Amino acid sequence: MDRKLQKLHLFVLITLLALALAALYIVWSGEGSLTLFYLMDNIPVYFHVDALARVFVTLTSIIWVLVGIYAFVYMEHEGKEGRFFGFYILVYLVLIALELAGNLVTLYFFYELMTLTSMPLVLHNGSREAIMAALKYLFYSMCGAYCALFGIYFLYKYCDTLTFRAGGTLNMTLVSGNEAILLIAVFMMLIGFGAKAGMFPLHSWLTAAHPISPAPASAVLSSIIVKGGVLAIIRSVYYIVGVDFIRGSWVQNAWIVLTLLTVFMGSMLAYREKVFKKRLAYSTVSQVSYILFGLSMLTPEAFVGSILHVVFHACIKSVLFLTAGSFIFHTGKTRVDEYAGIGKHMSLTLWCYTFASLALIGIPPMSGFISKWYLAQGALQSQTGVFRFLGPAVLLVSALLTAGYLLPVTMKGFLPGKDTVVEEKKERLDKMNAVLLILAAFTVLMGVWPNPLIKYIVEIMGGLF
Amino acid sequence: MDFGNIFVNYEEAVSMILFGIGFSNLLMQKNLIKKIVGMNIMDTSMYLFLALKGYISGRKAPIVVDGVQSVEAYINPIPSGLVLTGIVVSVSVTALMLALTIRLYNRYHTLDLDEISTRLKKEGL
Amino acid sequence: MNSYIMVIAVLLPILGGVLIPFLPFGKRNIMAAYIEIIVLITSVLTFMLIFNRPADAFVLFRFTGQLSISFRLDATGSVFATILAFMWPLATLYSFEYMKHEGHEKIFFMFYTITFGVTLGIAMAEDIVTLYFFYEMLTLVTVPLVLHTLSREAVLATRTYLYYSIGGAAFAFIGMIFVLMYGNTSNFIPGGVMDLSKMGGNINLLLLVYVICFCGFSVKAAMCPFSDWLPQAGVAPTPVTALLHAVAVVKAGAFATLRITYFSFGTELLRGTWAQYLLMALVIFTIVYGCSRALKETHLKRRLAWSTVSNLSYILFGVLLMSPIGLAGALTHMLSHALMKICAFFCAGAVIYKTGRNYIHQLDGFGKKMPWVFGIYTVSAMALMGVPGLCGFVSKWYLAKGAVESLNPLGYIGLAAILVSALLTAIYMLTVTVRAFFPEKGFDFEKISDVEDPNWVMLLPLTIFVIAMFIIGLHPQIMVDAVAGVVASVF
Amino acid sequence: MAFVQNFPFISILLSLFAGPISSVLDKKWAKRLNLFVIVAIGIMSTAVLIFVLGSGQEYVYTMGHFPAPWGNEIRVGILEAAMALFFCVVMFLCVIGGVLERELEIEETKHNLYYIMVNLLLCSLLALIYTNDLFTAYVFVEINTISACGLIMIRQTGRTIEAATRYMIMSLLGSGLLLLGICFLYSLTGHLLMSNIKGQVALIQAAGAYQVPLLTAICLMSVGLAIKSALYPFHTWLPDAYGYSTLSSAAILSSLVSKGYIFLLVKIFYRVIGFDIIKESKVINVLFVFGIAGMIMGSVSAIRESDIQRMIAYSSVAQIGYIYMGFGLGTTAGIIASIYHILSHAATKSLLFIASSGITDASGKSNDFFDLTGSGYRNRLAGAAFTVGSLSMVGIPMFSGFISKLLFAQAALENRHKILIALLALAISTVLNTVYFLKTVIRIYTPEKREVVIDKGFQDVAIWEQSSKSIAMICLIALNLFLGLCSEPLVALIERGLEMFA
Repeated sequence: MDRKLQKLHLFVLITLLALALAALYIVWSGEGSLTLFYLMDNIPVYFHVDALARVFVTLTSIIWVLVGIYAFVYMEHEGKEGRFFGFYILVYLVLIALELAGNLVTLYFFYELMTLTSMPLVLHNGSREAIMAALKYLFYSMCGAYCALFGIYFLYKYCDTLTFRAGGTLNMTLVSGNEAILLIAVFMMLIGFGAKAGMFPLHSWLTAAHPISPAPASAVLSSIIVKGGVLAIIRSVYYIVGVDFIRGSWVQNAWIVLTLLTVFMGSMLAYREKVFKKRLAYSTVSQVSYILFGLSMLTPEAFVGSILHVVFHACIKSVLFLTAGSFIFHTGKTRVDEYAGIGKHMSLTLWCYTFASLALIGIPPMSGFISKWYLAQGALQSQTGVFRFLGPAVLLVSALLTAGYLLPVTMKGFLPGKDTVVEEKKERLDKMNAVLLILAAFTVLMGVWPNPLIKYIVEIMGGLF
Repeated sequence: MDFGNIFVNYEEAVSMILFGIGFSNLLMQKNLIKKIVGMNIMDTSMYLFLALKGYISGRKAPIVVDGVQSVEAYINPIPSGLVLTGIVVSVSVTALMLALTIRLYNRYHTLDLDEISTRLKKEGL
Repeated sequence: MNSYIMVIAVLLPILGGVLIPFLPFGKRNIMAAYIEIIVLITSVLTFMLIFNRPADAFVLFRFTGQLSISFRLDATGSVFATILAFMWPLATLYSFEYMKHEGHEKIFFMFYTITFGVTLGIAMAEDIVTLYFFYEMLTLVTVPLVLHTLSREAVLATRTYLYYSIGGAAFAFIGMIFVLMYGNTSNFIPGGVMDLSKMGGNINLLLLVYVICFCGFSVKAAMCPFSDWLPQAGVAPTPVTALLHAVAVVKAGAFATLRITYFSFGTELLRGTWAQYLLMALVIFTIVYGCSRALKETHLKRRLAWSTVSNLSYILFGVLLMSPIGLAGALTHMLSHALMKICAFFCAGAVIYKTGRNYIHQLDGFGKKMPWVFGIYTVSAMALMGVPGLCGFVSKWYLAKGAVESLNPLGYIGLAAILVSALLTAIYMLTVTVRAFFPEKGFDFEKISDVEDPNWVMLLPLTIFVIAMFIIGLHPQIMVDAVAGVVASVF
Repeated sequence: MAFVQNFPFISILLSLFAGPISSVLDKKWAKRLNLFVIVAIGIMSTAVLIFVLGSGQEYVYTMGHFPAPWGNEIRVGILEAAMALFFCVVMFLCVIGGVLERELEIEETKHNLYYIMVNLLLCSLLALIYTNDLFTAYVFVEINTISACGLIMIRQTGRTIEAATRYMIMSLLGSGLLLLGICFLYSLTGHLLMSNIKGQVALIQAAGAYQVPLLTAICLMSVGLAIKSALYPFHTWLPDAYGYSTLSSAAILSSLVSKGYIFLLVKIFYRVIGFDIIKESKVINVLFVFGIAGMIMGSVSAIRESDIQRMIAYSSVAQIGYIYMGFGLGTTAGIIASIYHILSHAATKSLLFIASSGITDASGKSNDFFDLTGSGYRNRLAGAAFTVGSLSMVGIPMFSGFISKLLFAQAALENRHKILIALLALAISTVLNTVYFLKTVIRIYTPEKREVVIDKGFQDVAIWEQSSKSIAMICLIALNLFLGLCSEPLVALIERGLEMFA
């Protein structure tokens, strides 16, 4: 660790902490709003703090700082730290702006910037397939962005204003004549924003881009940046279009089918995948579609379930990817079957991994169980015909599959067969597994005391239904 | 279409037939001399037609023999005058065509126009 | 401001240009100074004209009773004139540096400056005859520019360019005749001059003539069946491809179509007819076709030329919407596309000038060695894609607004086509940036050690264009108000 | 009877007698006489034009002592005087333009024969313009044919003689049909003077009798004159005749000879039979179709040519197609456009021929396309002249071609059924013209490599070296620009002339 690198780490740490604190202060100091400049004749770049933004900003800041600390150690392994941390901070700023966006065009603006700034994170190690994965990531997200833009153009005409307002701003008189084209526009928006959230039609970039990027980047990508897409869907469905416009329409049914398809397909593919980080990427695809499924139910409980799952999945997935990172950092091995007996000399990391995977599967004391409980409740109460039962059934089956692809690592890690040779060097407590410990602690604590969070989310739902 | 009056003014019919023969010869014949003959047939048939226009049956040719009788004695002289000019024109044109034919013959020893043009293309002169 | 200034603005560059080969210039930069001064004076005159427009027209020359070369600068003409007056001095400055390597500069600059006068003539044309006259002159004057390198492909490219342009003008001639014979006046009057009673109310014939005339003029705007000449014209030196084939010549074609649609045939006559739908279908096909061909091109300038083909059809799409918002979209896209595309072409020109490399697969790692040029290239790529905060987004916004408001399914398909082409633009523009800035792992930079940024003469125009892009992107109010004023004057 | 009125008769006689006289003179004097005759006739025609414009209506000049139905007469109006003047100007420029070629290509002894032919040609053209009697018209048509054949043959190479023979054969067919038509008319109406025939034809038409013979007479005469003026299907003789003959005869033939016959056809339409009868007789639709075909096919075959002079010859076929398409439109505007096109084509075609000879001089006398590369730089004036000619042919504004294209288009608008076909044919033929004319312009301005020029021995030709040709080119360019820029008075002149014509 030469002098220059230490100075860089110090500088990055300070800026990260300063930015995170500033963001938290802005968000928790009451309802503020700010207009930067006028992008169009009556559309400003406008930021507004509301309850939903508070949840997302806090979640992003916490995870971003922790993964940043983890990255100080890990990036020795990758090299070119200056470029990595530069873009790392840049993406953080864009994300905060995205979460605070007050109207749909500002959201779209930062949604595109997020893709452009996070792309260098993906192609960090400069190998051939890293560049191809980055390009794929770029063009899938661009395609998603333009589908969303198609929707935005229509909403601009048929809504009173594009500023978010709980319960939607559709101007019914304008809409009365041409519902058909508006439904198509909304569906295109779902597909567009869904692309970033890894929903079915435009999901294949996720399984290509996440494994290639360095572990901290893929952790952040899977936990926070993917949630950018989810936030965009929440904003446009619940705050612009309004729930009752698409309730019961073909758009809702198609949305449900897509989410369930992704959930099932994600876990199936994860189950068969051998490379550890790719498996985790598939699991992200299926878990985020849990959230989208909850949102597509358009019922209060399901909404609570999805927001809960947003928070829990963010912590869990960052733990999982960071453990993968430490495995690669210490042993250099990437495939799941090579981790036999890793528990002997990296027991602390593997314990955190185990807790996180139990939470993800949804075992009662852990946080995952609560969000899945609310999702199932919401699905059962929604009047969506056959999906009332099909939804929860698919969720259960995929929970089993999640167990199927996460737990073998723990079992083989702690109880290897007789003849596996095991390294003797014991793992010391350093920055990496300290971060892991904190995050794993979060997943467990939130599972045990979820009530303050649930009460807060119910408060968010104020005007939505 | 009554064909009756073809038999009435059969002279015009004959001149038209002659015109057809001359015209098609001038057009279709390969040999230059035959073309010139065809042209002459065509011109003479025209002059026959013209002369007929002036002819009034039962009257004499407009040649003053013993003093000028009344106007009714003679046929209409104008078409005959035209025929004369026509003949002058035909003669000069025939002379020119024959001169051309002689030059071509001296140069190419053939009277077939298409033969000459293919030979010219080969020479590329 | 009296109206004869217009004639000076048009004739000064033409005469100035014609004199260049005959004036005895000692050194090269005296000639450069002379040319730059002439172009600057013309631009200043044009800006003075734009800001306080002379009300009356100025008849320069009268052929016959109806036919006359006369100038009158109205609101729409001033939009086109602003593009020209703003870009020409910078492009000339750029070409002084670029033309050092190419031969016989005097002939080049002669025709380059004459083209400025001719395009101004098109902008200020008062009636369809003057427009047609300068439209033909534009073809003749730009032929020597395309023919500049006199290589084999240059001759073939010029031949195709000539056949397409003169052919197009021949078909546009039919439209002009109809306007002359069946219009109340040959001048450009907002709302159209055609009166149906004169031609016995045969509306279908009029629509057919409008389609023929539109296709004739849009040959220069590279609409689909006639767009092959534009990529081939890429063989010309970059200042020509940048200024003419991305800004002046092709915009003249789009401007001419705009003139005949809104000012000669009149939108009331054409809105909702089969002519509008047929042309819209053609334009939509060109939007997608242009981008897909650009994707396949590996030659940098030809790729940008194909992207011009597709972007021009954005403008034609705006024109064909025949609504105030559509016209606003067309004009804003004309302005912003001019900025974006000339910037991209100049970056390509800088690369070719410094390294002589034309193909994209040779550009690995250039981002590190030519940061300034490729930085600007990326910004213009972003603008072309329509990233908010840059001028591309503003014009796409208005085009989309017009398309959505048009309430006809073809408008929606057009909007979808525009977004698909935006995606394809992202792909074919950003692949160059990724290849330049993020070369593969084991890339050694010694191979391209000779590569470095060009000097200030080339970079100054580039920076000015980028700043202009940001200004319009971040603060579009100036452009939006100007265009709103124009649209108000038309409808 | 002001003295000016018998200038037309004097000019015909002058050019007629100049012919035989120049046969006895030697080369230099024959040339001087010829030029003097052309200039004198030009001046006389201007005097007549001014007189007629002043008096405002045409006059009839009877020859011989017999009154109207028997004696012969000339009728002089604005149109005739203007055409006579224009033909003299163009002939003068063509003759002085081709002086150099004649020195090289014609033997010593044959020079004065050449001038005989030129004088006789001028005389027959003037007669065709002025005459008011059909049979005199036929006689002068024959004289015109024979002298034109002489002009072609003067160069004495195998090709020109073969071309002359073909030309003779086709023209004889044409004049045969013309004579037949005239005899039919004579048998129907009993008169040969045009105005009397018109009266009789009007009576016949009113009575509704003899419809079939009248129709056949009209068809025979139009087809006969179409064959002689090389309308599309009967144009096979034209490329050889114009392509290989010496320069000035090619220029005269293409601009003046075929135009004389067309003018006679216009006279027959207007003064002999009456334009409205012609319109009903549907002959003009046939001419329209042949005209359109000529416009397209003429240019198509010109594109395939690789010899520059034959290419220009083929483009004359296309331009003759334009004129007949103008007749076919069946409106007076169409006739005005055709007459204007006669003037503009005469000016442009002679310019193109002379310019192309200038270019071939700078390319070692070879007409082949590939040797002409870069010849625009070697002979600057010829290059510029050729470009002006091509731009005018393509119809670029500021040149005469544009005005005639404009007049044709405006005329097409008045005829409801033929609007689209005519306009599309105009547009397509402009494109085809662009293809082969501007391809040549680009070729003459792409510089040839140094060593090719040296080993082929091309040498530059300066403007003052060929003074007479340069003067001719400059005057023709000026004429072309004059026709292009101030066409308003000319069109008005033609319009007034046509009203008086009937």
